[in-house]
Amino acid sequence: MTTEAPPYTASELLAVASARLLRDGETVFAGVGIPLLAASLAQRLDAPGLTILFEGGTIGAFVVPGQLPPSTNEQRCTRRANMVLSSTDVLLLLQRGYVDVGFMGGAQIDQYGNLNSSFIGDPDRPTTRLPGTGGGNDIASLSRMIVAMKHEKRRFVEKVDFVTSPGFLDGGGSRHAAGLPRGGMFRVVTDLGIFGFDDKSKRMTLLALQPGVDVTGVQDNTGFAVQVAPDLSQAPPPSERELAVLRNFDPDRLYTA
Amino acid sequence: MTTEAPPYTASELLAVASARLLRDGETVFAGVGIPLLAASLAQRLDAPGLTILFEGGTIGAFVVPGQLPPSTNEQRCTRRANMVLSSTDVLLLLQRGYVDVGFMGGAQIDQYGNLNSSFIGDPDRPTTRLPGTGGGNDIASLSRMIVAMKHEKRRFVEKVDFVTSPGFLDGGGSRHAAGLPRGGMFRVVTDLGIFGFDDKSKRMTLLALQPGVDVTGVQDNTGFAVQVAPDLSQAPPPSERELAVLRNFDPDRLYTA
Amino acid sequence: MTLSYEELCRRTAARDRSLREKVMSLEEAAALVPDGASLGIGGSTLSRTPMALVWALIRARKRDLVCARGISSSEGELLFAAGASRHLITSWFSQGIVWGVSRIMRAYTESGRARFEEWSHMAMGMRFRAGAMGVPFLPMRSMMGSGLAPRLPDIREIECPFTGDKLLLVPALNPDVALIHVQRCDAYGNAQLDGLQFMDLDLAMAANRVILSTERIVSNDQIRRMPDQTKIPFIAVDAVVEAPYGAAPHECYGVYEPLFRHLDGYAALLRKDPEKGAAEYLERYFYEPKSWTEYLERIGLEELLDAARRGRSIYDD
Amino acid sequence: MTLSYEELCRRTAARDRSLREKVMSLEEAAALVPDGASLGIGGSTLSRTPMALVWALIRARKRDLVCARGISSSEGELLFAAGASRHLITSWFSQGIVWGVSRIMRAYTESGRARFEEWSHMAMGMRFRAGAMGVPFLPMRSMMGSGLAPRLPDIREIECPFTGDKLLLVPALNPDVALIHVQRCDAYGNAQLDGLQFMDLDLAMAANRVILSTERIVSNDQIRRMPDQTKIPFIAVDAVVEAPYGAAPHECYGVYEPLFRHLDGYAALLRKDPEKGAAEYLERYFYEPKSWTEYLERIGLEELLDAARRGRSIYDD
Repeated sequence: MTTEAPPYTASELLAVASARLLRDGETVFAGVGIPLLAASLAQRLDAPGLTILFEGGTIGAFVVPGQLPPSTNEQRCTRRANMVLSSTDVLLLLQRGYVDVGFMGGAQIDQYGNLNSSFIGDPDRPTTRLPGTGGGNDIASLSRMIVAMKHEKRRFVEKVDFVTSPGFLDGGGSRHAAGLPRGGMFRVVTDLGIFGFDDKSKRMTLLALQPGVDVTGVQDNTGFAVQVAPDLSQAPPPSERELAVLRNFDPDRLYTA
Repeated sequence: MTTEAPPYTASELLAVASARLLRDGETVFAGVGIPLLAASLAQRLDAPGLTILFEGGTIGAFVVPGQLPPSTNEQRCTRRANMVLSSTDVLLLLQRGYVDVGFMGGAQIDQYGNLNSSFIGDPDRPTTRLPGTGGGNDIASLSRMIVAMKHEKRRFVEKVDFVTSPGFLDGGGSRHAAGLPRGGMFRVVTDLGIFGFDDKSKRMTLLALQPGVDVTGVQDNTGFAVQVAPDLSQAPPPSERELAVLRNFDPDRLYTA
Repeated sequence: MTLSYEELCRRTAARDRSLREKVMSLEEAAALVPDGASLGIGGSTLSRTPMALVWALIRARKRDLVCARGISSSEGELLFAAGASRHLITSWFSQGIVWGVSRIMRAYTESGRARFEEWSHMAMGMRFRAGAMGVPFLPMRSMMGSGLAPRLPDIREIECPFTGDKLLLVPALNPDVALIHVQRCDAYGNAQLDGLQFMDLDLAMAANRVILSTERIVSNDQIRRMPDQTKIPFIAVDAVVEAPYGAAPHECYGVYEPLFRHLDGYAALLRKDPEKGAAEYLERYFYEPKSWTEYLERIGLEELLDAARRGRSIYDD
Repeated sequence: MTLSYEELCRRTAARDRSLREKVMSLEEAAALVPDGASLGIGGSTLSRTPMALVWALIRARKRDLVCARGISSSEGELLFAAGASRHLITSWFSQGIVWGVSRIMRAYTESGRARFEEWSHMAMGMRFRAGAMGVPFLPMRSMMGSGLAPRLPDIREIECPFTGDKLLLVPALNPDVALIHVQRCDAYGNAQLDGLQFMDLDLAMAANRVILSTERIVSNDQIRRMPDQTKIPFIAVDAVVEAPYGAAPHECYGVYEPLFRHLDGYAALLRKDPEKGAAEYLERYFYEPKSWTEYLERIGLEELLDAARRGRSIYDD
């Protein structure tokens, strides 16, 4: 793993790399932070027709650069949006099948893409009580998921302390058997690599390395044995254009510190 | 039964007599025709604070005299109303317990107050297919009911051909047992009399006679044995004031022909 | 009309839900509706009936449409009389109380030529809402004990697992196509409705395809100035047709009231001989006109102006 | 909070739902909330939080309030810190992502002094909606397979009687009292909300009593000019309190944005020592001020003006 400091922060790398995964014409349900930023970035780059949904109750949002909301529940999420509706009804769009991609961050993830944002340690006697699911569980249960998060050993564990938002649960067909016939983890984007999930085992698989990172670097920062795709590729670094648009969105580094 | 023609039509008598049953401050869910007219009349007489709901999606309506709607689903129902909402949501107010009185007409009624507005004759081979329930079944299932209808032998039968809107079903506790713990028939207002229902048997009981009508006249026009209340009273005729306000509402005799 | 959840979601995923222009003619919109399709019809009784779209479907000689609407009026009579539908799912069906019991409805249902499947009005609302929510059923507390429930397919009475209450479960209704008329929408299908909404918002989200007719098409900029006034989102809309007076002879809230004289004439024509009268009406107003504008010309400008004056008066002091 | 259907309807019937004036002070409104009551709190995160009402409840030294909200922020931290509540039912709880994990939430929940009952955001919505519809539950398709469901009381997984799908049934939530802040309503409680609605409409219809705070009280005539803009009907409202900046330091859509500097100061105060910091904040802003106006004065006019400028800008071209 290289030591020279790249001309962008880890958060900026996450935002740019995940923005590239969003396609024009898709409908994405985006959480606050990197997901909101990356979706807005994609909209200004190669996916002008990307439909962004926010949990607070927004369809077809266009966030104004430099006016990022503190959550997805404030008026900044709705300025010049196509529609404002109730939180319950926008979440129901996930259940009705209107959402192509769910996009959120995570505190802790395991090899099957299960996310924990509720408890570190024993849920009945947690060492840390986290803020909880919000709409995360609904998004992860009902759509194809992209997760963007910093890559640290304590965050990438073999088994999460608690399943707040379901990935593939115990792998194989366990997600479907639990009553979740749709969606599931699609990609996990970190500052070290981009991961997919094995069709059969549903285990997390390294698809691409971020600039200046090697497989050992990924394994050293991962709490389970990293599966590597046969056609492992190299993710291109953020371009000047991508970074310029991104920084214009978040000049105060609200999300990209 | 007297033969001299009274200075009002049967429909006018129904409207006035039933309007008198509505109390200030109550919430009434009114159907089109006599109920809409009677509720509006009560609002202009002794119940200015009567809250009128319409199936089309209106709360706190104030119908404009001379501008009666063709049903409870047109804009005339909403002029200067307090709130306009979806049909589904206004009907749900019945289920949520917000409605004091349901108020509608009927084609055929039986001794337990069951209403038929669907089929005359065998439902599978009806001699007459009627327009159906609309919200009638919902209103009758979920509120205390007032029914206003013309009194004819073929309309007042021992058992309706079909239960479109439930009264007390087979009497006694059968309504509750069917899954309808609330509401039930309260009053039936006709051009011959005003009827209540026996606390135990739930049979229709004659409480008051309309002007110029005697018990024989009621029995002759009723298809089942008429129970008479021990304290049978005489309903006062429509007053000049009542008729004046009423005719001002329906100058074209749209509902009161 | 009950689809498996996987199939429902597959159909939704297959639709192009992107922000794209989808303006077309009445004829092009009608071509999106196959024979035998299940239709959800917006509005209620004489309000915001998508008459121009119904007109286009009847002119296109559609057959075996299974139609669902909260309350049905003359559009239902004409769908029966034209042979476009033999099955109507609704809570009430006649032109309107002031014109008495529909003789066309009676002629077709009593002879068994067509079916009038009767649900309570709230049950229709629960069925569309379940469809919009992506759940197979919703629980409710009416229709029990009456004669309605036993005659209906796909309905369950349960004891509530929480309270032990008796409840009725009604199945989701996800029509193949919804026809909805609105006051205004943009070229993408973002619709802003004024006044009475009836069941149209749930219907739009329940349907597998939505065709909007609109009094006028406005810019996306205008829609986006008041996003909280958008009631149907573009992602749910597949076609937009501009049709002024698109609900005539019924009303469009705040734009025009019902065309009462025309409706009285229609009723009188059908009172004489329902089937001959309906055939005559269809010939004159549905088949002969070369365009929707000619249909409106035959109704007559004086009626249109009078209805518009009354319609706009809802906003007068 | 689960009542029998008969009891739910009895409580509703017992309320005076007539068209009557119900304007009162914050203190009078707070007196309507008994210790131990279950509360539904309107708005979400930093939006349309009924802060003036929460302020009044804390000043009145309420105890054992069981609070439910879609997403909870600093109002929840202060309800815990003031000892007014030891049980919060919500989907997410911290001041806001930009300020990190709530140290007050951690201090109270990790020590077992208070309970954070976690449901998914959609589940909170389904529970309020079931309460508003007068049904004991609604079905949904999330939370299954996760760790959330097993930790929750009163939840059922069923096989759908129509499709065989696995479904989760979540119970109705009918709070004793709902606190909702709106942009405007009349003296009877007809409320017109702009912009984001969150779960407030369902919450209002679900609750057994509704207390509205409003930026301003308008005439019933004004409300009735646009009845389709009324989102909460007077029949559901028991008290109306006029409280300008009634959501501060949170936002009120179109009127003012969050007071970020004040919120940063609050966060900094709690970061040092959560419990001492919260106590200090409560003393300074909740207990010492003689009135809501003095609370606002202590926040500072400059902040208020800046937030209002940003708030109204949502309508700028």
